[in-house]
Amino acid sequence: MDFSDTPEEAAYRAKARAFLEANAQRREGSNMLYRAGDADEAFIKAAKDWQGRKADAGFAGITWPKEWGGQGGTTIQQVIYDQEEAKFGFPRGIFDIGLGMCLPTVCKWGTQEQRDRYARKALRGEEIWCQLFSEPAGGSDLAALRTRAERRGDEWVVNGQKIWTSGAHYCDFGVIVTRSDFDAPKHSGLTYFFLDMRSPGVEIRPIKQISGASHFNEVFFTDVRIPDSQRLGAVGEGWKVSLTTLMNERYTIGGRAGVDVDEVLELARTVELEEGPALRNDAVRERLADWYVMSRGLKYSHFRTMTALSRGETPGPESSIGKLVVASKLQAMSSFAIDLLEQGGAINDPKYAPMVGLFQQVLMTSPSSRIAGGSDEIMRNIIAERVLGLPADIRVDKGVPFNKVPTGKTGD
Amino acid sequence: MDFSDTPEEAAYRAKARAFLEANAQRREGSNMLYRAGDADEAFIKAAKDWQGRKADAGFAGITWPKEWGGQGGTTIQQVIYDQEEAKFGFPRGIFDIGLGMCLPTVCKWGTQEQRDRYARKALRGEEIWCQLFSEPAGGSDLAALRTRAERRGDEWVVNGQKIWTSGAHYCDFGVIVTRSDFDAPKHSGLTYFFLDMRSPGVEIRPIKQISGASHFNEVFFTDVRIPDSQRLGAVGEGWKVSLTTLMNERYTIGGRAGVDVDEVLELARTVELEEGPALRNDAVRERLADWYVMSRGLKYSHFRTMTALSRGETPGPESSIGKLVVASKLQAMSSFAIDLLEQGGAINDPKYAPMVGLFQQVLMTSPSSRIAGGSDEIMRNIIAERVLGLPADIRVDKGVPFNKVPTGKTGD
Amino acid sequence: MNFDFSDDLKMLRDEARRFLADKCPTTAVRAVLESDAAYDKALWAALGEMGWIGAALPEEAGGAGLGHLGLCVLAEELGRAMAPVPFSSSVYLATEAIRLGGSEAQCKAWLPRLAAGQVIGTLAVAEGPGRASLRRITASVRNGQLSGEKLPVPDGVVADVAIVAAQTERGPGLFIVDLATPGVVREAVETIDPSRKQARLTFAGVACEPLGAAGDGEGLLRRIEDRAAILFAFEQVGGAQVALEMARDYALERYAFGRPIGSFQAIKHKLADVYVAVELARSNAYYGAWALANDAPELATAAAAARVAASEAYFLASKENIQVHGGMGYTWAFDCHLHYRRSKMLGVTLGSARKWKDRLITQLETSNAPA
Amino acid sequence: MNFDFSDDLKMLRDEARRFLADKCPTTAVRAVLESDAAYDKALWAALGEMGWIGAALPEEAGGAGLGHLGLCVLAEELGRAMAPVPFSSSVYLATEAIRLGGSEAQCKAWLPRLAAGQVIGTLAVAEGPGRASLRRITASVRNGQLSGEKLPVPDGVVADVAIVAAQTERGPGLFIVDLATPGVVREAVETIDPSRKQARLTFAGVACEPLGAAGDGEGLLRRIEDRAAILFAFEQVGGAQVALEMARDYALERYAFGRPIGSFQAIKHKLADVYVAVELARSNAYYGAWALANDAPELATAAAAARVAASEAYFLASKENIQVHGGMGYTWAFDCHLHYRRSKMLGVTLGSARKWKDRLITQLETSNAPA
Repeated sequence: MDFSDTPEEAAYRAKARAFLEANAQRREGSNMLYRAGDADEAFIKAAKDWQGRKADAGFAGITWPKEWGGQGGTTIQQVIYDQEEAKFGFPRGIFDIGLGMCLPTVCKWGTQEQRDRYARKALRGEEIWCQLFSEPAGGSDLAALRTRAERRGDEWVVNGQKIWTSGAHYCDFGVIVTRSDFDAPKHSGLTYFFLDMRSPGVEIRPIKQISGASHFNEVFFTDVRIPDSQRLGAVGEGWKVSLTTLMNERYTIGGRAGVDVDEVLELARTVELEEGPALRNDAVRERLADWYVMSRGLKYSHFRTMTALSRGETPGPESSIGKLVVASKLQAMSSFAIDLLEQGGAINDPKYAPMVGLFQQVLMTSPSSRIAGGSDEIMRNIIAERVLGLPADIRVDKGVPFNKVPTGKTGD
Repeated sequence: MDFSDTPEEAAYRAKARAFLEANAQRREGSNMLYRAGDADEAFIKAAKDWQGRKADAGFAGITWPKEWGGQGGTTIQQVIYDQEEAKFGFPRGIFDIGLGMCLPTVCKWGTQEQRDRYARKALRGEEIWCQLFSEPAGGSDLAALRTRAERRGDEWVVNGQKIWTSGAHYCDFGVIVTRSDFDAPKHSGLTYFFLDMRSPGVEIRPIKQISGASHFNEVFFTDVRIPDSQRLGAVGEGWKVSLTTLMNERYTIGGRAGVDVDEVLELARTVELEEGPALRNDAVRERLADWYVMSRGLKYSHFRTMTALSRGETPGPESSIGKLVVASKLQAMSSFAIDLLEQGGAINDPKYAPMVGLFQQVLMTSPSSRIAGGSDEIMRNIIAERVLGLPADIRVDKGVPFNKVPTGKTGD
Repeated sequence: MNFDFSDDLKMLRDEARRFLADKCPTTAVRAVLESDAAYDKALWAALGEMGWIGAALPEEAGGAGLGHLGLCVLAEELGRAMAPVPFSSSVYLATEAIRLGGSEAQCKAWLPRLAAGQVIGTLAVAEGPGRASLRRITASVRNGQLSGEKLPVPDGVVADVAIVAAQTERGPGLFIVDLATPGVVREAVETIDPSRKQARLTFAGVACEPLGAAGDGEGLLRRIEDRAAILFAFEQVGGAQVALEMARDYALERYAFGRPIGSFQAIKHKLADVYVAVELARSNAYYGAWALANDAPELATAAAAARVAASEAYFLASKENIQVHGGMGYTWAFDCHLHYRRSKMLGVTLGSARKWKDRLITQLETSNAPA
Repeated sequence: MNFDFSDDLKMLRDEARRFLADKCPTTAVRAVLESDAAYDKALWAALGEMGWIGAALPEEAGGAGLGHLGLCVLAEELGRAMAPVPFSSSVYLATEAIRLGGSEAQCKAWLPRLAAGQVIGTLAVAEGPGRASLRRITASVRNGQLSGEKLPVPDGVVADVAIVAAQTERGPGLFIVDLATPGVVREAVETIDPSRKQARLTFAGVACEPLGAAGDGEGLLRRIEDRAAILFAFEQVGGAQVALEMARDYALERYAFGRPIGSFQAIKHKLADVYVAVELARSNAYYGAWALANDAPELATAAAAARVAASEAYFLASKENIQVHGGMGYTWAFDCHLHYRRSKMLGVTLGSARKWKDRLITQLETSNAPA
């Protein structure tokens, strides 16, 4: 057992580090300010610029095949680069969905011309992509989509509504799953496309979250025309294509920063309770110990995953425990920290709240962590089914024509 | 709001108290020793004797109609009597199932002759009854019974196995649900009888529980003959009859005594941790507070139930929260108390274990509290469905002939 | 055994529920949440007209004579509606404080106006984040003049009078401060629940009068807090009940995989657990109501138990309500976050459940045997 | 990054699993549980023949030279099998204690015989229920003679040698006591897990030798406990994994309402939570193994984290295993209770999770920043 790189890994790390040192500045301090603003124009410009430099240096699309314009590298190389990049302060995140989910789908199911046209520009950050999957009536039932696609000659006409689309307002292209056959069972009547987000009939409205931020959008489609050449996969086989996209989903909880036991420990050192610093209180100590054990357990689990990757193995679905554990922990820690602050815990004002209101912010962002990218309940189902091999839930909609599946009010 | 009796209630309480004071001795101390032995012959004799005196004084069958030999009284009278009786040390418990569940079923579905023959003797404690419902393959799925009853003229021949029968070895009679039609759906093919427990072909084997005690039995039926005159309800309508029995189920958790926050508090006053008595430890205090709030919350919920009874109202299914809360609390408290005792917590020897090993005993009895009389999972279903009005689980066995319902290995 | 509210009080409950459904839909809560408005003035005036602000005060003090049981009933309804008014500050805290500790003159000066809602009161103890211990506060009164800082003060932006904790030469004490007095500076502070505004108050040599006997500040504050804890608990139970009902209704109406999500055990069992927590909190609150109405020796224990159960039940119910609503639950447009914000705010306003647990055990230690 | 056991050690694991499946089925555990037998002598002898009792010792000390990583692998397998042998007492505690604190002569005198399983060792610190603090123990050594009482002593009925904590004029210390010496009285005590017997030992002026430097008793005991905590954690993780697998298998095989009970979300999600706990415990144990094998500065922190996670995961897994088994789960005939007993016994044997949580935070305080 050791935590060292193999010689090849060490060489790659050195290369990445050299590039980063030459092109960027190290981040100061360990706590990023949580109050991340929405991506504004300057942020997007900086991000695009940096992505271009990464691509030029061969650090974009590290794991992509060469024929997509990638580097043909390994997952562990990607991990090493990410580890090193995390030490620097970059405008990040806006390419993750496009490069992580959309383009791999376009490349896998599209033509070589489409790869050439779209993948390289996306890799260089010149075009940004979003995914249009979720719908208001869908939720955990991902395939229950009602956005209608009707064929008209060489085009498709799309009507309906998507939701939870990150960054729709600054994206150039999107991938979309539609229902082309309402008489087929749920998973069978779907067709998958990509489209220009500036197509006529596309309307984007930001969704205000309870934290006050608007990271997501609703996207409305009214007679939007998509050329059949932008269809990916066969008509009616959109679900199969979607799986390519979803398989690549790598949801990052609560943005780039959050809180962990270390921040609560820091608070407990400074907050005074009746009998002195909170850290002297046995109940506080027990709770901190619980979170430490979870936090480091996840960290060491991650080491185990990295070990598998380093050996060229594919980590199993057991890596899904992270999201389940972290999301509830975020909420519990923020609530606990606020309680430690007693009446003053309600203060959200960065002028007066300890750690510039970090815990109050996380109180309001953590509920989405427990839902987005697979709710706690879905994550438990995934663990039970894919890791433990327990049976799937009873499916009353199996084989039923989609327009005959009960929907209650929500489907109206 | 007050906790006083109405004048009628006060009068009844005085009457009960007078009878008890004249006939029995008050119990000393608040903690009964948990290590209750199994009911032996002397215990049964004493219990029968006391039941006879109760009946003579009009305190048996308080709520039963007069035509069953009861007192035609109210539930609140029963509660008042029980409250008073609990202050005395009696040999109790062996009539609960008979008088609470079996005889009400016999009386409701049987003839007047049967009521006269059986109810009065049971009320006086001369005959003891048990119920034969559960089967090894049944569990939470109560109606999934496989004990077969076949009609032969005026008799039925019963073959199969029952389980979890309390006190089968000292009981005179039992009520039994059997399957008389394996081609009908699960709830439709059942038929209900009562029988003499000394009938040929009845074999009783005690089940050893993990606590080491044997409060329950397996009962095997080999060609046991039951006269058709002992059938209760129509052939195939045994489930309907069973509901009478189950409606009256009043499961008492963990026997007559257990532990509550008071015992843990007592322990915490005396056990020394590193820094002094455990009661000075903040983490211990928080846990005690949690249990106090639960314990008293249940107590006050019970007051609300009593208030409804006192007004002649029927308390709703919300009273089912008690079992769910108490069972897990028993297990958590025992585990917590053992942890407080550190390495010595493993000691079960009453000579060395604090409170004569109470917590170690409860560690081993509490798992059954979370299962018997409705598992935690079933109790949550009951609350969700009957109190909150949420839908029942999807039923794949609905309307399916019983012998076509999948059973896995367990049904073999 | 009569452990329930009287039929009269049940009628009051029905009346208050209808009244608040009409006057205080969640749009009214949002109107305060999403603006700089300190509270809903129309609702406050209407509550005053109903006589509910002075519900518990005797008629001679300008009250409605409904007693503390009546006030408990109203608190639950105000909690259900998340009423964006300074009711808890002015009634449970300021009014009850003056009633408990005030001289005849002080009572006469303040209670009728408080009862009518003409003046708004509050309690100012905390001096920033962290546990407020009377022994550690630094605001002080010298020669009848108050100096120092209080943060946060619920409804401090609009309160007319505050009961302020401050050091004196004879130990910590409570003081009545007319906030119109020169030397008082108010600053609104942002909190997690802007539907109930809070403030930072600074005092620079502000005239004030002592409340209660000198040297009894700690005891008086403790009695004020104990009594208020029960009223807060009813507000919290009311809110928790609504959050549970919202989740239940949504679970019935929302379908996934061809069936209501409320038919999945994950949702059923979650809501069963919430139900249990709310019921236990309700029963503890009822016992608190009994103790409050009867000024029973069990009051302090009952208050702590009611407060702990209610704080935890409301936070649980409000966070799981969001969870049951899924993605919609964390949109601003849905009302789930109103309860989530309110539950956490109420959960710390009179001190956290953590603090009250310690207080509960201290009571049990003192009484030497749990009630 | 190579955070896993080597291929050689994985082969050792497979070998041990096969060996124990053969030599130590649950019937062997029951044979000790249901009798007065102190341990499974045949199994102990077989373990000695395999060289596993001395696995971690270097070959010159009579060991197999597999190192502490090898011992971690074996511990997990012994935990899976609930092996009813004095392995933890003799190897993790006594052997490691002598190795850590013993003089050359002491090592030479005891280690080869311990490694071969010819003598059984144990550690005797506790003096009855409650927290064992070296400062508060009353057993004492005067003029090289030990007097006092130890309760409970794991494997104390059969141990040949004990490391005993006792007061001296220079503070608490540890002593090596040959239990065949006159003046030692043993009494078996009933525990919640009779498959691993414990005893009360009394000493009346028994000759003994000091272990380690005088005055360093606390430090030495702490180092012994930290190292043993990691080995215990592997046993616990092994047991927890089996309890989870038992529950999973039963949930697949047992039908209710026409479907496997494992298709109900109540069971699925329960087992998912158990899985998460076991995985986190396993990862913490792995980190402990690394720290143990490298004698890393993070050892104390890693040991506490591993111990806390493993104690809680095993108890959770074993109690929910009973729950998934329903009524059958609480019958003596099913094996569920073997794990339930073992988990709670192991969970207190080296001190409760509660104690180790405090120790963990003390470490973090000392290091001034969490690792």
